[in-house]
Amino acid sequence: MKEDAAKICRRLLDSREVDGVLGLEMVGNIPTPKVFAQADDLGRFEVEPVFPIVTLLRNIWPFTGKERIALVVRGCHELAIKELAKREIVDLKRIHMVGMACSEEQARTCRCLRPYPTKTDIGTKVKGVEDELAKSLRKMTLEERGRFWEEQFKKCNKCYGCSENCPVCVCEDCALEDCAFVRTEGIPPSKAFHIIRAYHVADKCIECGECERSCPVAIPLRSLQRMLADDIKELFGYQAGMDDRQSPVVTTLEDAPLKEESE
Amino acid sequence: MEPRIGVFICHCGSNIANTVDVEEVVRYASTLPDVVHADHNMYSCSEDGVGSIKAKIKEKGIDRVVVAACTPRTHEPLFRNACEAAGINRYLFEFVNIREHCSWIHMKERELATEKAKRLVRMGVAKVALLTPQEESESPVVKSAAVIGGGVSGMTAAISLADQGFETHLIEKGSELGGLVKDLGALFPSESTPLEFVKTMRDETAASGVRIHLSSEIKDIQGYIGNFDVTISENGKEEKFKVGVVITATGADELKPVGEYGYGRYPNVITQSELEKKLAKGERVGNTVMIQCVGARQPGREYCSRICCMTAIKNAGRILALEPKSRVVVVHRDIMSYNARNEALYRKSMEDGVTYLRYTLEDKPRVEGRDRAEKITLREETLDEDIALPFDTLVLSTPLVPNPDNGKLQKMLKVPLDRDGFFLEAHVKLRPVEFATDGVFICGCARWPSDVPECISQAGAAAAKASIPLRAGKVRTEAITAEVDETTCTGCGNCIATCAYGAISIVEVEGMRVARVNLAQCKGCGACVGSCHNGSIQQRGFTEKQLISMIDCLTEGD
Amino acid sequence: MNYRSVLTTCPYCGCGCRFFLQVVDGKLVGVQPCKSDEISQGRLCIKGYNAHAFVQNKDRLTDPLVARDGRFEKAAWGDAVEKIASELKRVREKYGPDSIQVLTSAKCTNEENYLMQKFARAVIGTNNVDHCARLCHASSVVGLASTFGSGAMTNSSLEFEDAKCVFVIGSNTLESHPLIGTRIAKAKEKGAKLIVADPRRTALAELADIHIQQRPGTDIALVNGMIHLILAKGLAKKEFIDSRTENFEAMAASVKDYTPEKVERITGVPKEKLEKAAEMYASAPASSIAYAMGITQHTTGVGNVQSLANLAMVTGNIGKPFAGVNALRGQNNVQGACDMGALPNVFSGYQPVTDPKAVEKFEAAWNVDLLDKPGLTVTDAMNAAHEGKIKAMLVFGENPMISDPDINHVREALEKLEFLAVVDIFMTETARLADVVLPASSYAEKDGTFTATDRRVQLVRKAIEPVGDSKPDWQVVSLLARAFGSKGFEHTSPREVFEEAASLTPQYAGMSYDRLENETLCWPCPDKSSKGTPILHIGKFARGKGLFIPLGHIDPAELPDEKFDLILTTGRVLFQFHTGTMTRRSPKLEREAPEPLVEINTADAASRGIKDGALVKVSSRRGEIKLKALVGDRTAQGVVFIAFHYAEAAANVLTINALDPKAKIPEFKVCAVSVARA
Amino acid sequence: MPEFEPRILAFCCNWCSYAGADLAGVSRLQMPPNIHIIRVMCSGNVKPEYVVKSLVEGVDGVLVLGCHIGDCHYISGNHRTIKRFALLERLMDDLGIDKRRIRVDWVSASEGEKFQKVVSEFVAQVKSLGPNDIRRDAA
Repeated sequence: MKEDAAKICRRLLDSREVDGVLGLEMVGNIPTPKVFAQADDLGRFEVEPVFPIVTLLRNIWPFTGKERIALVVRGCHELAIKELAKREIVDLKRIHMVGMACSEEQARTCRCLRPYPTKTDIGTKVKGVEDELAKSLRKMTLEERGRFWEEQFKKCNKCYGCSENCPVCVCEDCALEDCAFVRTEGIPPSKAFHIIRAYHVADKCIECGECERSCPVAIPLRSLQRMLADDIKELFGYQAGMDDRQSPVVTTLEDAPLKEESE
Repeated sequence: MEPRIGVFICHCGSNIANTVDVEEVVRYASTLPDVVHADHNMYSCSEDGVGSIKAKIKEKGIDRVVVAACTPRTHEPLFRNACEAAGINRYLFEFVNIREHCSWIHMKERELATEKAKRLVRMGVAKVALLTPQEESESPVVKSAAVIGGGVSGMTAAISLADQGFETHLIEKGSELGGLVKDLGALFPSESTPLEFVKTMRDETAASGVRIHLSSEIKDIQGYIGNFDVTISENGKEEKFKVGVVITATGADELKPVGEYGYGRYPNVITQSELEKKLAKGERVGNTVMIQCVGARQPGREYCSRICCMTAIKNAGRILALEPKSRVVVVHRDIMSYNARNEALYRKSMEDGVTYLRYTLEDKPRVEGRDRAEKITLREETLDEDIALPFDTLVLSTPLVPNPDNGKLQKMLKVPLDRDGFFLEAHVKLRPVEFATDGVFICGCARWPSDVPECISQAGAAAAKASIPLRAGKVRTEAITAEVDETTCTGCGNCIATCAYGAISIVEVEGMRVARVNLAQCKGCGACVGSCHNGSIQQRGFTEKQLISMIDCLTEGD
Repeated sequence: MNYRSVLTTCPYCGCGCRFFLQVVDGKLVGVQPCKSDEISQGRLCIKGYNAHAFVQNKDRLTDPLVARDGRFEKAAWGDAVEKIASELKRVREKYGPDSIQVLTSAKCTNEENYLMQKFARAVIGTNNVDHCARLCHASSVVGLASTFGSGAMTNSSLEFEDAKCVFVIGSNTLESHPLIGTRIAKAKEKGAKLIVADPRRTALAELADIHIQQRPGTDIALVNGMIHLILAKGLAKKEFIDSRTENFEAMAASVKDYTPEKVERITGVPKEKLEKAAEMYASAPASSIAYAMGITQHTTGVGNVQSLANLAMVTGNIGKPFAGVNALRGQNNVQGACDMGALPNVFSGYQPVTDPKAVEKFEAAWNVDLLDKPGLTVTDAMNAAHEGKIKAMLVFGENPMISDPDINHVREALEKLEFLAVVDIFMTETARLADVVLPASSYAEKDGTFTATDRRVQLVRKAIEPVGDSKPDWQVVSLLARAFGSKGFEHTSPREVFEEAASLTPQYAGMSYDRLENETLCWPCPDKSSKGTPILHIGKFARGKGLFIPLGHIDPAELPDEKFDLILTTGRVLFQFHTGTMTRRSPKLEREAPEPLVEINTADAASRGIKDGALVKVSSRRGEIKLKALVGDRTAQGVVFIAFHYAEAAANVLTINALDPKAKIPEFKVCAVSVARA
Repeated sequence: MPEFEPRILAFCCNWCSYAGADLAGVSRLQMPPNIHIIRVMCSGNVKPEYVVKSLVEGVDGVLVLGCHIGDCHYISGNHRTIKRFALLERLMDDLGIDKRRIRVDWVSASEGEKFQKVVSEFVAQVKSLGPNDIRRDAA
């Protein structure tokens, strides 16, 4: 798998189809982010399914000038890049995605519904996995769900990892950091932190689960995002990353009607 | 510098003071942060009241003012002017409504109403402390106009503007000017024929110097008040010009009621406009039944077209004038003979022998016939029995329906349509010939079915309104607009998608994409603010900080 | 675009998280977590995510500064270094070498601390070298060394997650050691019992099964009470006590009269809670104790630590996985600075200066004559300066003007010095008083090693060139040494320094940069074959047998009275760090906690007419500060809390310069204050 | 124990609902005094974040009132309102927070009576829900 990916990247660099490959290089025993400029550099190329490579891409994008960048993408990475491109934060014309399917085991770990990109260059597509926690949360009463999240959010120590590592949480100056909405009153932060974070990414979340992986206290944010994605689908018939149209939340009713009136 | 806030609580005679303990509110207000003066007036809006506010501003060095009284919707300008007169920026003022929103609606709860008034004042004080001075700015206006639609309305408006000396473009889709009127048989109650009338107008239009574009289609309109770029295709040839204002006079069409009452099946079932053509040629129609509200005021098209009743009255009279022996019956659901002149005409029509009978939507007349339609049967309300009305000709009064091009034009002009597809004015009473979008005006049947005199007066009004910015050569832009903090904006485009006025665009600043607001286009609704995730776009006078300071007044203890 | 990711170690607390510094075209642009890092596992706290933010701050010192007529003037490196050397030489000649004090820094690398103490001892000729470990864990070093034989955290940070019971006492772990705190939170979620003893209702306390809210300064009584109950209920591990420890009977006798009733009287903790806690701790298969400054910063700091050692030994919770007595060290390299001998009484590797063999070893290695008399501690040195016995100080990266107790006293002391030189990355409150200020490079601009709280040695890697004309401290020390004409400071890289230090430090003997490139190692790592020692005292204590020490409750130095009727306890908040030189220049951190607050209980506030957010005056016998009140129930009645980060209302204006007699640690956690509306 | 008097915040748009509230006043339509109006130019200006903040920090209920769909003074500001709040309400539900503390409704300038009705109903509803329990420290 890793070798296949390196091979494709080598070809892309050799043929000058791209100017760099954003990926990981084994340094010691640590996969380290790097932009490979030469095919010869790819000797210690590494692929890691859960690395937030799109967040990295987004962070370095303003510095890339006219460079064309290739990267190995999983299903979630691909969708994230599409969401960013929709907002013209990155430019698809300068991005070459090398598609890689995730293993069954990885799909299970991620509770991932779509563990493969549209164009799969490497690996074979496996079936998606339902998020059982999200399902059971749906079955709970409102009070039970409230208590569940109350207990989870109590642990939060406001590291902002959920937004720092999120590929589609794009604001430079985050509203969560602004004491206006989430009072700066130490930890745990008020529920406003979690509500606003989820609300802000709701219409662009592609369910990579990086928020949950980044959480030092393991709040199951992925399941929350799963529920929210279902909501958006029900309300607007919209799926972030899959739909090419604009987010329905910002358009008029004519452009994207509400499927279901809230009353 | 710490703000120096003055708070003025109004008794409004007994209107407020009977329910709210004004002195207590004053006492409370004086304890609030940064309040250097709190006072009360019997009538703040009176000359004395305003005078004392001005005097206190100067005496106490007040730099921000809160007035707690009635509603800003009526009195805000007065107090803003007072602030300005006393030397402080008119936007450093906050109005607290303790009459309509407090004393008048909690009349039996003096204690709770007083507590509420205190909280409302506290909210106002919190906000005013954070307000910043605003300036209305100016932007230039190109001294020319475009009028879209060459009917009576369009011609009238164009003539009026051209006569005032403004370069005026009149853009007509068809090959000649005249709109619906040119097809009418008679103008009522005027003596002149429609043809004469239209010809006179065409001549006037030409004489006034209006640049007439026939067989022309609007390709594109971009820009904002004072600075629209219009692209048309005139006989297939593209032409571009700049105008400062646009008047929409696209008119309307008569509904062809195919399938209703045998229309399209029987040759003697015709519409009013078809009748007019026959009458114009002097054709005889014999005994006639007219049915009103065909295809109107019913599910699917609920509006009243208003002018059809008078058309029916007019044409009934003309039939009788041509064929005094004919019997004319008008079957209607209500007669819309609005205004005194029309009411008199209706009365006269009855006196002249036209019969008026009512039907209901639930019980519509039924048409019978073989090759031709022969009679209708209807339930007569007062007799409460079916009666049959035989006829030679059945005339259907159908409503005017919106111009099908409205949808296209609406997007270019960024103006709204109502649910029926007519253009929607800014306010039915206060701004009847304008759109919410500045610099775009409306008249005639594009808004609503109107008769000729109405079209003419609306067109005159629209032209008069449009001439204001043209004459000034500049417009003051809203002070309450949105602004972008370009250092934090990520250029995600949420605000652009949200703005109904197309006032926001992406620009590149030091290699970063950021949103920017065109102040001349911004109407200050703040919808963009609601869509911005990190507060990079803020609405002047309603910033996040200002609104949150008010919210905090409710979440913190008293 | 030139993009690089540089793996390095966090410069904030002692957790030792590693992350990638993101460098684009020679500029730091961000921090990326490292999923393969053992400690952080790809997670960080907010300080970690912002660890790049202060590095390129415009306030960074970029040139050497020399004070002239009350103003700082830019100077060439050569001139500034020469000035320091000549002044120090002058003072040494006039008053002797022991009139000079060197303060090293727990922020600096192991290599730098090694060189600094070497500079003090071998170049200046004094053992007057110390650093801020004095202010945080001096009690641990003394307390644990006396009971176990080694003064360090006994188990590794990784083990908390799988402990069956965690007893956190005097540690606001979620805020002060976030990535350890979160592991404890996860342990709790995995079913572990969590006991938190803290006078404040901290975020971790909110998660606890039992929150014990003891009065500040009553920890020995509390722990004695627990041991009393454990013995009474037969929950002691007799076999462990018999085979591994000594002096049990004396200790048992000392807790005999610490009945729950008596303990409740002293500590204010209901006896039911105490019973539950004792039972919970003693009956779990593996119980871990985590503690920090709430234990150490007392006049009874050493006793407090020893009492925890007693507790762990009684229950056999030492020398095994997921257990232990875990001193959580507050600075990124406070463990390392101690290891490297930046202490007045020991050379590197805790080899006593009073041990002739150690002296001989270092004399041979360094080729100089060394003193065998311990030098002065930070706290002693301030007093000595105040008394005119210390005449010159060389301060590397410390900021006693905020961090030390009774700041007014510190200011007087520093002002009395004939010469003060400060090496730092920012113009600190202390640097402002200096005669010469040298610009140092930050962690992002140099190579080296940090030793995390669990004795884990990890590499620090240079990501960008030094900012301005600053230099890494190791080069600064070399320059100074050379200006003295001394040999032994010719290293051309931190790697070379590490090799020298490791050769003289038994715990580090098996370590090398080559090894550290690929692994992290917990000392002791005595030879190349050793994989390090995450858990100490397995099978045998460092001192042979574990020593029980009988203890009794002693009142804090200053208790509330009529005039000063509240207890002030100080500490940290998550978003700031120490004296704030770094965090307060990181916009996102500063935004979270921009101003000092005094936390006061709702009832105490009400009785004084203080509303939430109101400005109040807090006074002690030593001074007063003004700051806003945070009214709530986070602190118990009778106790107020102030974070010490803020120069504008420095809590240490109020604190008392009362020291633990053995560890010389000040009693930051208890003093008497009054609070009134300002 | 005195009856629970909830604190309720209402965002009213300048053109319709605020005017509707004015009309209710002019018509002397009586309603409970729990409501506090913040005037905004358009309901589209109301960030869901304001509502979240209000509820999290202890306001017992929030009304967001705008022009009827189709009547927005700013053409389509209220289209955004309805969609944002539909999403927010779902999110609150997912998090186990009672969305009945929020109500989005439309009141025209001529609907004084509807304003009265909406306010009275909402106050009654929030009273029945009891004091705000979303606040963290209320537990």
